[in-house]
Amino acid sequence: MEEMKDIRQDFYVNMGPQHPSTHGVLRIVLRVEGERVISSETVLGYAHRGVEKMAESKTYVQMMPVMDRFDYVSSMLYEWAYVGAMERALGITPPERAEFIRVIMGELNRMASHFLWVGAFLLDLGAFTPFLWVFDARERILDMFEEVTGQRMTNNYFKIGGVHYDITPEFLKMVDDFLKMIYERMQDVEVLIESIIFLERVKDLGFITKEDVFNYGLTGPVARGSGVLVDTRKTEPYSVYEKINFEIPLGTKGDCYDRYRVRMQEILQSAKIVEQAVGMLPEGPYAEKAPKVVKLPEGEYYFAVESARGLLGVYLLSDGSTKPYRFKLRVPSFANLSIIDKLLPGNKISDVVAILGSVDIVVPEIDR
Amino acid sequence: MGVVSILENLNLEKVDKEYSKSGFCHAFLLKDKSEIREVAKRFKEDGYYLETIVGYDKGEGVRLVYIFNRMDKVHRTGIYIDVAYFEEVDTVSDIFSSGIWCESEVYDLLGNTFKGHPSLKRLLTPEGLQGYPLLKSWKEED
Amino acid sequence: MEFTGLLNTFLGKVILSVAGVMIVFTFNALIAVWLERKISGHIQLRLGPMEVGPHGLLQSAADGLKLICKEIITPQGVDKKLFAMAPYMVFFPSLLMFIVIPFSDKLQVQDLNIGLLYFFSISCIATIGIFMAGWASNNKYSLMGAVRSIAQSIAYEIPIILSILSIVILTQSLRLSEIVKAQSNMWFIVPQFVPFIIYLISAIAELNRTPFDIPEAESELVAGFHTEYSGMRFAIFFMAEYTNMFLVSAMATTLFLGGWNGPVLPPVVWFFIKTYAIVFVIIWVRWTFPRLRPDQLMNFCWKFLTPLALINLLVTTFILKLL
Amino acid sequence: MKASYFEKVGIGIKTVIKGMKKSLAYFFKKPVTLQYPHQKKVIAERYRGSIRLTINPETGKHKCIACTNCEKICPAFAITLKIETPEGSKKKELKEYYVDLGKCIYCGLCVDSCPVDAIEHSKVYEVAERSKENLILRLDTIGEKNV
Repeated sequence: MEEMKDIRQDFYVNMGPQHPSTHGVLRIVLRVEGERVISSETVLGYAHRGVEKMAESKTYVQMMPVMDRFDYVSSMLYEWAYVGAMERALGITPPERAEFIRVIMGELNRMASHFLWVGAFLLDLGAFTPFLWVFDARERILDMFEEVTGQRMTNNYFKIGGVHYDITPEFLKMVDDFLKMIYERMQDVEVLIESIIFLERVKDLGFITKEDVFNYGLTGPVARGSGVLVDTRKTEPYSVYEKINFEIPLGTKGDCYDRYRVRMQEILQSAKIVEQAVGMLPEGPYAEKAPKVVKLPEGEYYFAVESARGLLGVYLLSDGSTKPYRFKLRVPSFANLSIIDKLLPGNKISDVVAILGSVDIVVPEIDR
Repeated sequence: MGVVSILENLNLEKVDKEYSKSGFCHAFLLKDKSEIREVAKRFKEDGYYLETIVGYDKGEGVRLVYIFNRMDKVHRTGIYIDVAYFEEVDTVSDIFSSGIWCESEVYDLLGNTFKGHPSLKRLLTPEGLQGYPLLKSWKEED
Repeated sequence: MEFTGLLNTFLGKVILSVAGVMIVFTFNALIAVWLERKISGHIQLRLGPMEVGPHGLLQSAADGLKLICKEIITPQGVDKKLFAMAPYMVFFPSLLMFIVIPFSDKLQVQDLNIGLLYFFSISCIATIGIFMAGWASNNKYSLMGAVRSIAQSIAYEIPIILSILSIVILTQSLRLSEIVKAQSNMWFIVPQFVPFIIYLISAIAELNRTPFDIPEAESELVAGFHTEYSGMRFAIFFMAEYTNMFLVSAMATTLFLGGWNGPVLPPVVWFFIKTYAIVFVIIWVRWTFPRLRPDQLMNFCWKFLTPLALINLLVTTFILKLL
Repeated sequence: MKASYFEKVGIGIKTVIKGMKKSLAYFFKKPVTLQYPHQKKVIAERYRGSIRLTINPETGKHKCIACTNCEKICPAFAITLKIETPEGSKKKELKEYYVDLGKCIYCGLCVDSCPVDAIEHSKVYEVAERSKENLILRLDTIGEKNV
């Protein structure tokens, strides 16, 4: 069989950079034999905007809106990491109320990101309806964001020492209506999704072992799907996460189905967190007095946050001026995607779409 | 086990870091660059993972910060090595596979090559880009 | 057909039946597309087309007009003749299939004595057209789509034929009007429920509709065999799919739901009610399930549908022998 | 999926029927579509639309003191000001205030940085234009677009 292969000319299929299911401009060159993938090579850089070089010519305050534009689906978690790093440098701790507002906003953002993921994942497998049921729920979250932060997606809501505006009573009413509706909607979506066809397409596919998780530095639902308990809210508690009790859902086998299961349970966990946080919301100021001109003292600052895709770290090196000397992002999708070249060979082309979907990447976040 | 005990009898100089101030639990400056593979092996055995590699242009050379961390409890440790511009560094990609892309990115943006790297090529910048953007000496030829 | 004067001659009958088929065809092309968009809309918590005409009724007409005005692009590296002929190869068989459909006891173009065999043999030609489209487009995704559609159509011919064989055993004839007459007291869906389900599943597979739409799997093969088509050619593929959907459900009503038999309403109305009920089910299935992988699709056909159809055939003949 | 043949058939039939029932149930639910041109969404109070100069009730003119804070802080370089100092007084005065909506990212840093609250966000979100030039607005004369 070996010498036969050389005669036959290899058949390369280019998945991307313009392809309906690469969630952005990612290109995977698949060497294919019929439907079976022999080897794959991921090509990055189509959405590279050189933001780390740009950051060296922008002040800390001007970099704030850029933080929403990496992972536009969970933008406030990015703002949180950036603001956290600066607060650590300046030694400012936001008031209690601001911390709880941040937890509420962050968890709502995580839910919105998982909603988009579930919809897009099922869209890749060919089912259109779950996408719209789930987007209806996501639409309500975006309305809540517009109510409080002023923008639906690129919110620019966090600032050093707290948040720009306070929570309005209208927002609290919207949250209650949303929480009443969401548990029932998720059950309906689950019943619709988990048909025999879905289970056949997704179970026992794209196994990620525990050893792979450590070797490739995978974090977030991709790692938790394989049973490794890694969640920055628990391992490196920041803000007021210690005061809120929530569990971390874990998978067992680490196949696409477990990653799907983990994310669906995470949506419910985030809803519980929001419920508790709204209950515990204290009165008082929503922002600390922050300096008008931000100058970080010299030194290195690193702040890690649990974004919807995994551990997100902001590394700031400042030389005392108003502009960062070096700004680096430890991006979860960058590490999570690096395992794709190990997962794809041996599967069919339809599986490539399912595996890539289950790893849940956002390309502008990877290419920076 | 404590980080300090893993890394004993290695040519290291401890940099004092306070977690609540900088986010790093420990930080070490590795004087002998060739020991980076040994450091990576020890971290791997003890259950750490390579979080990321940060590289920046220090003015007279490039400093690479290897950040290792644990998954169960935060033990963020920064290992600094100072290299000259475009100098070759030993790769850790065969120990930590996440190093493959991290090192490719450092090569792409800073120019330092890595000995033993399986596929060292530009990762993020378009093909045919001359020069290495993150160096302070990089001029945009328009 | 008892029509007076000129119309009684053979030429008159031909013109009349062609006009009749054209009317049903255009009526269905508009209504089926509108129905699909409205039903999918409401299943997905949205309204579907509302702008053009009352409740979007003229939307499919507007789409047709748009597609006609669109420029027909013939990509450069394409096999010109095959590329141009493929849409018509897919479209014409579905027109030919109208001949044997018994809309009512009087309204049938030609009651062939081998009507059933004629219907299913003509329906296979469309697959050749799809392969021509995929092969001629000289594009990797189209080629994969074409190869997949061949494998799928050949596989799902077997269960569809076996499922209607049990009907033929019950009525001892291939003439469609006789099959409908045999169901006047009891519809065949009652004794033959399993073949009805098998027929419906295989029909959805023949139509290349979700969950069996691997030839034009949007998320994997961009648009499968009709990736390179645009303008009127794409419209022809589009119309062929909806005409086939109507024909397949018309055949389902004739074989299993007692064609035009019905208590009060005139037979033609009964026929259309039952047909569009089956069309509703086909559309409903599309917006509920994801897509099968090609090898799972084949396993499902060879390891589940075909054995089930064979067992059913055995049981039917056995019971018939006893009665 | 690792399950025996008959197990799969059992799961298959059960899940197919449940899935179909659920999608039929949603077929009869009330759709949530907002038909945009006819029904418009109620915009939130704090929505950051395109910026406009506020009018000082006493003087009836804009309050801008030409300190170019907003021009410096804008990350997208969308604001350009033309400032002159008339010979009489040494105080700088605003001649023209341009904002390029093609570049503006609606982040709101300019409104926060303005010491005298001379600019504010309007609720205009329909800023699509046919040509790029129309996107460049002169704020100090015509006020903002069409509110």
